[in-house]
Amino acid sequence: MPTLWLVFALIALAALGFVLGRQRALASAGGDVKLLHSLPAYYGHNVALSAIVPAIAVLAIWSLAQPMMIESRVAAMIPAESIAENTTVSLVMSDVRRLAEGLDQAVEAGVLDAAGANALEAQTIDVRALLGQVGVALGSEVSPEVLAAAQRYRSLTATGSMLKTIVVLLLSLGGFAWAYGRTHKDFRARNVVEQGIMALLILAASLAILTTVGIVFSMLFESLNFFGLHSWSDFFFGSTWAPNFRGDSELSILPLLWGTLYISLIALLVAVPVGLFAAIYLSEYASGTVRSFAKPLLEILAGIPTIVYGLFALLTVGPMLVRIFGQGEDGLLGVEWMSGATSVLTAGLVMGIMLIPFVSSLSDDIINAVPQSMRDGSLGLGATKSETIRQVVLPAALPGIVGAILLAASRAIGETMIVVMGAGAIAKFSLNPLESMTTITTRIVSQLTGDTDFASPETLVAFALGLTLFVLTLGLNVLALYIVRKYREQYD
Amino acid sequence: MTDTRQNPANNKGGSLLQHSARTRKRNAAERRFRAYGIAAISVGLLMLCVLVTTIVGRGTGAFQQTFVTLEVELLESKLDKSGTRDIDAIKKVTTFGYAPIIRAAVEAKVAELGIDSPLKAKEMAGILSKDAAATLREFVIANPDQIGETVEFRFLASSRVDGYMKGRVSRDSITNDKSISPEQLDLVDALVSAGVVEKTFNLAFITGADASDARPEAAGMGVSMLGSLFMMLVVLALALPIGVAASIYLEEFAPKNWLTDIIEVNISNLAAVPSIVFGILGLAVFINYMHLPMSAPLVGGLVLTLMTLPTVIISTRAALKAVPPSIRDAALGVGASRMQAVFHHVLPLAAPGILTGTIIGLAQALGETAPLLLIGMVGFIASNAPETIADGLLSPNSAMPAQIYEWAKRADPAFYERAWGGIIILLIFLVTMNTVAVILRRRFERRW
Amino acid sequence: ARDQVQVAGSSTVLPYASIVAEAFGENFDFPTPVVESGGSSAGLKRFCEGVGENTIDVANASRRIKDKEIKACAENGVTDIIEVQIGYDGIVFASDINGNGFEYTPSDWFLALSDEILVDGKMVANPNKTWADVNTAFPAQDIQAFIPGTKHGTREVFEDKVILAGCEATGAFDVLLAAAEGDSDKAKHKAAEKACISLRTDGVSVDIDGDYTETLARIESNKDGIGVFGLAFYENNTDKLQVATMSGVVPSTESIATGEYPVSRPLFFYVKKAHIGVIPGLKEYAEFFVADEVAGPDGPLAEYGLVSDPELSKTQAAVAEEAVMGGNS
Amino acid sequence: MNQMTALEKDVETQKTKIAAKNVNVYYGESHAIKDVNVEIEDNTVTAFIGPSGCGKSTFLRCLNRMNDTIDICRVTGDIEIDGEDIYDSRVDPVQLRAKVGMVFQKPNPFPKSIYDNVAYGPRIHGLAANKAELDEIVEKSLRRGAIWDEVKDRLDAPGTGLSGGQQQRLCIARAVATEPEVLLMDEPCSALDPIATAQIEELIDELRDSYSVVIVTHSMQQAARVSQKTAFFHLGNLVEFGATGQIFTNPEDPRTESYITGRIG
Amino acid sequence: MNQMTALEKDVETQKTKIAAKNVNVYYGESHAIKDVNVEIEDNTVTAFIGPSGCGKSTFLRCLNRMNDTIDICRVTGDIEIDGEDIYDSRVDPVQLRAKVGMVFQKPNPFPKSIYDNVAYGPRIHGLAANKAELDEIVEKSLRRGAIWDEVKDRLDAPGTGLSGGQQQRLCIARAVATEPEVLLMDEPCSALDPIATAQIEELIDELRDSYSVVIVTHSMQQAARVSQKTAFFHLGNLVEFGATGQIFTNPEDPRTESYITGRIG
Ligand SMILES: Nc1ncnc2c1ncn2[C@@H]1O[C@H](COP(=O)(O)OP(=O)(O)OP(=O)(O)O)[C@@H](O)[C@H]1O
Ligand SMILES: Nc1ncnc2c1ncn2[C@@H]1O[C@H](COP(=O)(O)OP(=O)(O)OP(=O)(O)O)[C@@H](O)[C@H]1O
Ligand SMILES: [Mg+2]
Ligand SMILES: [Mg+2]
Ligand SMILES: O=P([O-])([O-])[O-]
Repeated sequence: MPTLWLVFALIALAALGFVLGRQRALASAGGDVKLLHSLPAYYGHNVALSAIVPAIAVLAIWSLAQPMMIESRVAAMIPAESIAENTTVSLVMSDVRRLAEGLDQAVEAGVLDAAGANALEAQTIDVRALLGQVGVALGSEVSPEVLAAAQRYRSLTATGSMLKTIVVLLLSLGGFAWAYGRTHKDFRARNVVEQGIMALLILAASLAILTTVGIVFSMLFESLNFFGLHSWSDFFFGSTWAPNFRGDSELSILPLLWGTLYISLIALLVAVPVGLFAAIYLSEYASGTVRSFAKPLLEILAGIPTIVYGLFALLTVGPMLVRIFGQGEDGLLGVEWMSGATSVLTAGLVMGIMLIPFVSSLSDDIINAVPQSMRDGSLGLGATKSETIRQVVLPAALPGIVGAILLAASRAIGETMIVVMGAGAIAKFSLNPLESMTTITTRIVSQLTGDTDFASPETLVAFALGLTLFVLTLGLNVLALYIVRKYREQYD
Repeated sequence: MTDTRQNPANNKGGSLLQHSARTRKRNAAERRFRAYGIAAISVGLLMLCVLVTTIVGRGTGAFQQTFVTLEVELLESKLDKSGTRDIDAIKKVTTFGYAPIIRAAVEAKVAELGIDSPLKAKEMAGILSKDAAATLREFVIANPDQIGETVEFRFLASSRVDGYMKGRVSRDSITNDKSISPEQLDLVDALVSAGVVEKTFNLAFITGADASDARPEAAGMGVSMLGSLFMMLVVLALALPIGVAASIYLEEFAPKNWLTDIIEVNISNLAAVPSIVFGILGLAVFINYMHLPMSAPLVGGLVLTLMTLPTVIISTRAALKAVPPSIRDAALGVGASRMQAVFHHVLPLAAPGILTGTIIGLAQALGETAPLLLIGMVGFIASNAPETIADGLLSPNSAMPAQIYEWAKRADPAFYERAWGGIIILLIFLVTMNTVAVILRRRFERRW
Repeated sequence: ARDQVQVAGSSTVLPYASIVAEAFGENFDFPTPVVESGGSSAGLKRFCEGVGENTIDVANASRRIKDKEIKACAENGVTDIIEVQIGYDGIVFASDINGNGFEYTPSDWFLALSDEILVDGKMVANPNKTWADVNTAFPAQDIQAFIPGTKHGTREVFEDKVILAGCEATGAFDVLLAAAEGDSDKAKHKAAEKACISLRTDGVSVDIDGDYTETLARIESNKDGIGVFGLAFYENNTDKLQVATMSGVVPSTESIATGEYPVSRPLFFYVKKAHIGVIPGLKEYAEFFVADEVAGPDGPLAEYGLVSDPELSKTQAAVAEEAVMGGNS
Repeated sequence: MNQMTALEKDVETQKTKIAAKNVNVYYGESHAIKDVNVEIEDNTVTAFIGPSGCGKSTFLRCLNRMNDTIDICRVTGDIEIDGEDIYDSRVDPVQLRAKVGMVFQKPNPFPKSIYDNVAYGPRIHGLAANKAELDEIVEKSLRRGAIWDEVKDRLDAPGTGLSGGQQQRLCIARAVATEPEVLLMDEPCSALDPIATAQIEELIDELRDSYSVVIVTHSMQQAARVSQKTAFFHLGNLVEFGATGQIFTNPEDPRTESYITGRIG
Repeated sequence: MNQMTALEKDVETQKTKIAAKNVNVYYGESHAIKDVNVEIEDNTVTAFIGPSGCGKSTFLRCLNRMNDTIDICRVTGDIEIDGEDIYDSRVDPVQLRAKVGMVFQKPNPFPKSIYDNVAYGPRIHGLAANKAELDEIVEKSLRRGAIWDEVKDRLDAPGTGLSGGQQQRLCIARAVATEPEVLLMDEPCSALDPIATAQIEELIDELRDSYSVVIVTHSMQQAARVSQKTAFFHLGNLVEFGATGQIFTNPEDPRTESYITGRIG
């Protein structure tokens, strides 16, 4: 892995840069730290960063761009007539690529020598069998054009890689030398380093955008395929969810959306009060020992695999609810409201339990961070502890608590196993929490892992569901952001 | 004494020992409030108790295993017909070829102990695991020189026999069972009293790899545990720094404009994305686009990182928000840069919240199955324990929750027991992982 | 380079494939193949994603690959596919071991679960509450059926071989066909079929999207429940379940192999020919899978519950000569 | 027993409101208040003076049990209000604090609007029957806190966005809004200009008619101006307690004298 | 242009350290500082006086750009230090703040040990070559902050566990530890007893030898004692600025006079 070695070389240069930069800065100040603009370590970091960051960036860009450039040049070599009917240039190119990589591996494994690889001719030797020896999969027999293209690809790649190594190393050395040269006691090293760190912070924050883009793109095309096969009006405005194997299924998101909202609501109705009260008790009332045990214990609830919760819903909570609300005269209430163990309530209750630590632990930290002087101010006026908490502490901690609740709600929307086992698989509109329903997420999973033909709307609907859910939650989050902004209270 | 309003608090001479009606009411409210808190904690802990008792009750069986000790004569006539000890020739004999040797060994043992059984040799051997032949073959290939000798082996008993020893299987319950007969159980009883069959601690369950449906008794969690470990390492190494960095930028530095608003909304939205969608993304990006290997913990770790990031970011931001501005002022006032103020003062004060986010995020990542489904980490992946770190990251492996999920689906009830046993191991893993973070968090907690 | 065979697909085939993979790993010098679960459709989708190391070599399926899928495959360059049928999966009806036993016909199931049934020549909403309402020979036990969810291939088999058969047997099909709207006979037929298989949604019939363990758990928590299982699953849980007969036949590997027992489906796996000779052990795996000592009637697969294919030797030959689908190369 | 003699001498006509006997306060290991005995009278302003860190705030916080909120703080001895031991287990600290109000040394407005800051106490104690009454209480309190004119146009603005001195006056207004019988004020005028100070002093004087006020101050002049009794603390000890006039003109203890004349700190 | 005349009159030998020209500060809509012009000289103590809420702290916070941290705060006009515009985009606020230290109105110690509170500035500015030097700086600063004796035995105790006055002195010590060229002190003695106040005033006097000090105070006496120049603010306006002696004995503006004689607040 030459790239890996290159990276190691860069790291080594950076380390060296740190030491030398620091030393030079100190030397320029005659060893007196006080004369330096910044702390000595900043000079070291500056040289190290200059040596490594641009080089790594170029390395990354180069590594991404080189195959594209080479590909376009090689693709131009392939004559149009040698592209078989139902394939495309890109398919042929993937053959070329595979072949080129295969030749590399063959050379590496010693089956071929470097010259031999370039001299290979498709007519005289079974390239496919040869590469099979080193474990390279080739889709079909190798044509002379493809082989020639692959050889060209290899030579271009080799030149490119060599150039890359040289450029990257030069850049690194250049960055090193430049930063080292600028290292002087008056150089504003801290500012430069901090700008560098800031760039990294921004990069980290943008990862969220990248992920979003990735998610949208990985679902967009299949969703479009879906809408090509199924009417969008049924999907968005229909009233029935009934996939079947014969085609012409009714696939409307609305009953699923209703189930999702209903189950999440019940889960939050359990998790938010329980979690919030637990957080309040832990941070405001409980002794240190109780807190240091109860909090991590509650956090275990978040780590129990959801399948366990699913079984718990199915085997314990469901039958218990049936005993209360079902079974006619034999039941506890003597009513016949519930027939099966699976229901919105079952899933909601169990999911709520799972979500308790999401609310409790995060809120506990936030509540704990509210300054004591706020509490003192209220207690000093003769407020009881609970009044203090409700009217002073909680409002001050509100933004954080809303964040925790949103996280719990998000988790509720995304949960699968508990719903599958606890709520059943029937999509319907009903207000009765004792009936079975299902959610968007579980439908995504089951349509994706089911047996329907993968090019059929019944499977592709999973992508459309995913994308729609994505857009819907986006809307909800915009709303939440707006609300939090509006009610934010800044304590000092 | 002008102002003597009806308010009780100002009631001069009102005794502190006598609580006014309003105070009583407020105190009742206070007690109620407190009771709600206790109730909430109790509900949480009670549920934890119920869940853990259920898990432990159902899973402890998996940590015990029945073994059968037999002397096996490694017949040269069966294993190395040529007698040359040529390893390739020995390898030609498949596990199916070892079955007669095992049968003979069981028969010999029964005869030696003088047990009277109506069973045929094949049925007698039915009390052994299908794994026995594999064990034997592996031994022979490793020690060809032992061919012709008689060697003592400790074979796994079959899952039904194991269940019988653990009380899961009874003579009543097997009336329709094709896999075992009452006569076989008689034989087991006799062998137990002879000390040939015994139940001991099952180390292989903690260290071993998955086994197929035909031999639940041989399945273990060990390899998938390593898979989870490597994934968690990836998640920790990426999600924590990236998450904290992103939060710092958004909370402390970002100008308040539409772009940062978009990022902010995006992050909370990612938290609501069903985990399987991250699997779709991982398949598209890491496997199809970046050509990383399938079924590799590295890819699993990357996918789980993306899934965990929002949790870490949301909790970190909340924690940063909660640090009072006067702390930042103080640092800026002595000439610290904003960066220094954040890293030296704000971040340590926000550490408890960050660690909580990490704990919850990792717990979630540790228990997640759905995204792994699409990148090839769920199923039958009976690989060996990885030897190097690169191997651990890149060679196919499963993960604990995926293993548990698979076991829970399988037909043989013995797997069901193992699934619960696996959950126990998962929880121990989780608690160990959390303990470090919890201890760290306690060190950072303070009020000001 | 990847050195183990990578398999994905049906969870029904998974147990068989993993038994084979395990034995393969033990007896050959190749590494143990990785067998993923995730459903037939997901497996085929990944199978068809292209040729090369980062795609799987074998897709397991509990149904035959569809034409549309073959086309999608070809679009991605996956053209030469070897289809291997490994045997049959028996689908059985079972209830709690301590409850009542049943001897069903397809009509009973249609009358129990269809949303509309034929009463006095007219289709009316299904009024049946207990099995006794369906068939006087049955006990007055509440109807509670746990049937596979619409994601499962088993559901299709259940609809075709039980409900639709029952629909026809009770005469409801003819009435529906007469009433059906459509331009052609075919369309009418389709509409009638669709009406036949639409099931009641009042909680009497519960779709199970999970797996058989979930169905079993539901029966354990509701003793009146009757569930649909795979034969292998039932055979491993005879201590909890009793099986019902269908049209008088007891389900077993033998009765299914002979075709006496009506409810079964074939199981397959598909091999990407382009990978043979490239991914080490791929061909050996495929051959080992269908070998007599493995997939034969006395092999471990049959022992586990696979209904062995009577025409196994043909399959073996096809695998040996790498005969691809469509038979053109 | 220096302070005992001081106490005995100074018994006046006013009835004792708060009596502290042998009070000791510890922060963990450190002994912050050492065996203090003091009697605070009704309708009297008592000033606590003493060098920074001598325990004035600590002692003040004992009087309405605000020290309960500091984990490491431990109080021994007896403190009685109207003859009732406030550390008795039957005493409800909430009722106690409603009776004994407090203004803290560091202004700590709630992160709420100015109006809500002041209305908070009356609301929890149910002092206003309706919104109009509450408005009236808020206005009156803000006027008494000498801040009405500055904030009357922005009652909805957050209390945390005020200047230091405004925050301090807001906290005073907030404390008087609940009409406590005893008002403990920890350096209430430290951030105030002379005029505002004078207004607060006027308020204190007015409060004395009906209540008892304890004020911590570093300004001898202020102590002399507003208080009738003065207690001088030094290193956790109550060195001297007596009529303000006497303490300032004729202190008994040499330490008091040195402090007043500016020799110890 | 009242203040301009005042300025012209008071030009002395000292060179100008900070020059503020036409400074306006807005908090959102509200106009907190109105067109203020002032020149602060080197080696001089300048006192800012004025009624509470008149904008003293706000103006002070402009001088080292601490107002940057308040989102809604907007500053216009020019402020120059040593002839350089501090609001210039090339100016690094960090360097500015290292040069212009600040003691805040509300004491805000870090929730760290007393030692670390003081050592923080020297550490980030690299003022100490080693631990011994750092120890020395810390001790010296704490001594200058007149708090050494009280805390020397508990340098490891948290700074937040100190009394109000002690926290204030700790913050002073923390500010002087970085040896700023200009020290802005917002009511540094508000929570201090007379002795401690005297010690801090001594410190201020000592600092004047090498630096420039700006102090906000409510005590006319203190302003008269320590400052050479005094600025009087009223409702956001700089009403009068001049030599301290003159302001107190012979103010030009009637508002100044009323304030000093205690008639407006
Ligand atoms: N963060 C803020 N947001 C909005 N308004 C503010 C803020 N800080 C101060 N103000 C307002 O600006 C004006 C000037 O405040 P500043 O703090 O400068 O007063 P000051 O002269 O320091 O008073 P004090 O002596 O009471 O500290 C006041 O009316 C105050 O209410
Ligand atoms: N929370 C605390 N933890 C530990 N020690 C404390 C705490 N609060 C105060 N002390 C210590 O107790 C002693 C008395 O403090 P107190 O606050 O009562 O002083 P004070 O007289 O109010 O001083 P000041 O005039 O400076 O406010 C001081 O030495 C102080 O350091
Ligand atoms: Mg104090
Ligand atoms: Mg101020
Ligand atoms: O997983 P299946 O495709 O067999 O349902």
